[in-house]
Amino acid sequence: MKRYELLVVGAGPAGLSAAIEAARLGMKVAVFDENSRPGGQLFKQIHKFFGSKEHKAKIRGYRIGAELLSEAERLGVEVHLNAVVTGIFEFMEINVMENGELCHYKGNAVLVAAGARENMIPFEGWTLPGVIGAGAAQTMMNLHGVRPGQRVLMVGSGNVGLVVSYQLLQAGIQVAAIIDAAPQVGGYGVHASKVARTGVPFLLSHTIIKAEGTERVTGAVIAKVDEKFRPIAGTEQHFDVDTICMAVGLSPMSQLLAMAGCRMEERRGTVPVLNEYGETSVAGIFAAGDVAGIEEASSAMLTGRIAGTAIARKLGYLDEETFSGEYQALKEALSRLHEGMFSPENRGRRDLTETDEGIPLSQSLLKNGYIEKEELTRFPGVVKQKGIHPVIECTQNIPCNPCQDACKFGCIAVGSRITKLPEVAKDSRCTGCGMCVASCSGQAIFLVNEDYDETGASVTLPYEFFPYPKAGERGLALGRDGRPVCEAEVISVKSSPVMDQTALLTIRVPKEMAMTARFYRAKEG
Amino acid sequence: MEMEMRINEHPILGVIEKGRLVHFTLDGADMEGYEGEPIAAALRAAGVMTHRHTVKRGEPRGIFCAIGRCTDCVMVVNGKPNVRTCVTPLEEGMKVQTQYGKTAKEQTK
Amino acid sequence: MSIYLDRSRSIGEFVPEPDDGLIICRCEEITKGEIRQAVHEGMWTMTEVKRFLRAGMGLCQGQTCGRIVKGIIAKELGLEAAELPGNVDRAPARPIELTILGNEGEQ
Amino acid sequence: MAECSEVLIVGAGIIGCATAYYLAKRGISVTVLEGEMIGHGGSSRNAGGVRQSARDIRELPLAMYSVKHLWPALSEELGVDVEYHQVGNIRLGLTNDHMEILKKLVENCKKDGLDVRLVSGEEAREICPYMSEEVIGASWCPSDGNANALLSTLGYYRRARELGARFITGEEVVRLETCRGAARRAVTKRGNLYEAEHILVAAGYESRDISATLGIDIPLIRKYDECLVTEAQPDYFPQTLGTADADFYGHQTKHGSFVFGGDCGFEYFHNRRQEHTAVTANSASCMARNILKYFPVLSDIRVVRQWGGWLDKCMDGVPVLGAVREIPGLHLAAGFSGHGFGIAPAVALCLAQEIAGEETAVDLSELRYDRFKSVK
Repeated sequence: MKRYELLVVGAGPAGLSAAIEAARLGMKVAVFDENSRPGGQLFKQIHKFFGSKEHKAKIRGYRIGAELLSEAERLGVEVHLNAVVTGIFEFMEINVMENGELCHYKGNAVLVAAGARENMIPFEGWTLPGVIGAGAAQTMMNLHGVRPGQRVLMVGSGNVGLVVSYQLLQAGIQVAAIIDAAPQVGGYGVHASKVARTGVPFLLSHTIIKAEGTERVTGAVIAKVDEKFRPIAGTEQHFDVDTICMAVGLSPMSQLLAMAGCRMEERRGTVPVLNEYGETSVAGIFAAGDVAGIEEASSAMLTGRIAGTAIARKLGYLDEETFSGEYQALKEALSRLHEGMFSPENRGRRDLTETDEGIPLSQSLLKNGYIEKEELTRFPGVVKQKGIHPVIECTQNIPCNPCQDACKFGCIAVGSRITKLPEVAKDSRCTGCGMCVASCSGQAIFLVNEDYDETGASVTLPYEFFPYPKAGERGLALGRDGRPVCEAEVISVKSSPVMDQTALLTIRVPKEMAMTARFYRAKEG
Repeated sequence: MEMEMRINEHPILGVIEKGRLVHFTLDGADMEGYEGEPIAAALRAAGVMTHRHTVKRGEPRGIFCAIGRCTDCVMVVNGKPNVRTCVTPLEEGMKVQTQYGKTAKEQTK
Repeated sequence: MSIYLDRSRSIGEFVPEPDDGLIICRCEEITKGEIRQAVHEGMWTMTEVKRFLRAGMGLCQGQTCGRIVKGIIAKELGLEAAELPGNVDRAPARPIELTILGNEGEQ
Repeated sequence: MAECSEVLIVGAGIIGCATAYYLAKRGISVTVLEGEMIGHGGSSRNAGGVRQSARDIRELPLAMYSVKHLWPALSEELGVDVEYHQVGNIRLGLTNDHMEILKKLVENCKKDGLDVRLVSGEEAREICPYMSEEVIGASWCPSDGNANALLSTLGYYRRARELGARFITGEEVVRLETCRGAARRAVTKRGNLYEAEHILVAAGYESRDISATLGIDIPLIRKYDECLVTEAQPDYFPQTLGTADADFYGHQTKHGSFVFGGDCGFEYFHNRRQEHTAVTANSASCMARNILKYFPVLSDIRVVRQWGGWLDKCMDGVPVLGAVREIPGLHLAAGFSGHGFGIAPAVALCLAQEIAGEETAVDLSELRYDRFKSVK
């Protein structure tokens, strides 16, 4: 029997992070993943991460995946790919199907970091080809470079629905609408806004009732729902789409833990009962990441590191004192992610009306996916100033602070509590470098210069679509709702490695449109 | 008009790496795809959406989860039924068949 | 995990619903109506419904429909889904060919 | 306050459910208590063989009665397709030693008038063309067959419930008590009391601990057994398979999946720390190799599920059935030793008849509890 100190199931953010910690402390570690590429969901996540430096903020998910992988390999972690763990058995034995064999491995500890799977809701026609999970769309386009469809209806406005909608747009696919049965956008407002300003309508309190077609999806019918989520007759609306993407939540893929005899509980899916270090009721079996409760990759990395460190202590690779120091630091980093209105405790709450600072939330953001201009001025990132300056349309308490680090001139302050809304200094010494624009994971920072010339203002916005517009080109400026508001002239398109694929598109619009124009669209033809 | 389903250049990912071009057949017809990509990806790129027809109702099914969980996308590959095409890498000369119930139309038992 | 269930408790008559024809278990093509009917015939746990109808017993082993089936049974019984025990998870976590299963590496 | 009925059955396996059905049909009030759920134990953890061949002569009449009088009409009677198919049982041999074993089994059963015979390898392959050339002979019993164990158990339950039998699951019996010398009460883990004139213990291997609370010690031990199920396949062969070496058994179901069971040698010796019924790391692999020895054609077929469970192995290999003379009102049905499913209909019918004071369809006298004596 091949025996290791630690066997890790799943080479995603949690599994790799745990493996790295354990290997760093001298443990012999093997990681198994059923996919041909490691990294779990990280390689599909092409957006920049939230959080702060310690959470790898503003780095794109797939780059984090590559970093973790090379770190694991450097430390001698054995990463087995195309290796399907078929079961966890008594005495910490796992069976792995790899290379045409069923191999048995034993560990002195086992960490299950198997991630999550997508939930689905049934509706008429949901078995037709063309109805797919949002994760499926992500896999198809970001891993395999194949478009899942041409025109998509997105069902679900949580972060997955929002992020995948944006990725569909980036892949050159039309998004007909984002719908959600809930009365409010579920995900981050900034994710919603970057989709809404491209012209994608948000239809809250709407549900999918039918996928049309006989051989494949040819359309979708949605309807308004009442407060009990029942469709209201007569409110049906048809969309011409060839794809319906379902982003209605995730469930932990915790079967292996249940199979291993770990005590499970129902907490938004079946999850293992864990102690503070991620150990299950079966001594020596740990769990980390989404399999232990749905969060996101940033917390998965931390729960993975906590488990890896705790396993090292348990097996004699880390003394009590060092462990307790490292554990405290990791736990604090995790709790910094768990603050604010999107904290795990607040999940699903619809009764929050104001930010931590006591500022009333934008109701338009929650209902339409974008902020109304009139609501903006009450937020600390939005100041009126002479000359070029940042306008930060960040209005919810999201754990994130790269903007603060991005500005070398101290124009932007978040403070030590990273869920605080960013503040723009009253008399900022903004040079218009645009680093804040490129660093904002939510793409919520714009540079505005209302004194660009006699009659015009310049607006610099983050731009992640191909083809890039060309300087001098004339097109349309779109408002936050994605509707054309005026003509715009492209002044410049800047991109540099440090901006990591977020181009800075600067357009000139009439002065009075400086606080209205937030996206650019080339003229047809 | 069918849009090109392959993403040739992506604003974030740049040029997406592919294996070499290989040939395979779908129900006897010649097809092309890239070695190592899932069979399902090659089929989707070629505009094929129906992978099988179900046992009881004969209804069409295609890609659903794309990560090997749901088993909706199974087809008969090289004579073997129930192959999850979303996680099975494409190889030169593969014989892929639409699955009807438990087999391809021509029995492959 | 087991839950006290007196199978003589009245859960009312089976009343057809407009969406009874919806496929719930995609693998075995089991409808919502069939599941609801099975509950009224006494199948009060996920395992019993599964064994009676094959819902969740197909190629994917209930990975997609498990949650939905549980919700339907719970609703029919007037319980919260979380009160009902889920399906029992067993090896193999993914389908495995007999020939590979029999070909054990170093034991 | 105790809840009362005429009969109390401990265990909602196929025996408990079927006996409840035959009692309810007679208008007798019955309550069935089950610690887990309907069909939790061996009733849902077997490969569904309905076999007369290779049975101990003491239980053969129960098997033959079931096959002749009960299985054929069961689907109709219960209103549930129990997938009973009388397609024959073929028991395979690879070596001359195997053939010796088969010869003895055949002779034994012939005594009771069962049509079972030895066939050559070629004849065996005519019956089942997918078999390996390695098979040199087999025993063949055309009147044997198989059924769906899950649907049979649930079918009995469903019909019994419809007829008014009361089933309570999640209600584990921990103790039986007597009143004036007769078995009368069951106490559950939740502290509930149930009373009846007759108490039938049909709780698989747990029957031993439960009966022991009345000073009745059934000589049975538990043995761990595993099965595997494959993906649905086109029809290969319908027969129930077994081997002289007892290294695997099973059949292809109506659904198309194969259900196979088999041993790996550790069955009596698993050190199972946890009480959950998760499978072991090795049994299925061993089974897979055994299956492929006889049926290499199945190599690429995928296993989608394994399951395991405890069977109640009785000292002399046949069950303990019927009324216990020393305690009036106590009835037993335990120790089926891994071959209880096929005889369940007749066993349940006889138990119900005995409780109802009728003459039993099959004589149970050789299977009663008081048969055990020191023999060495």
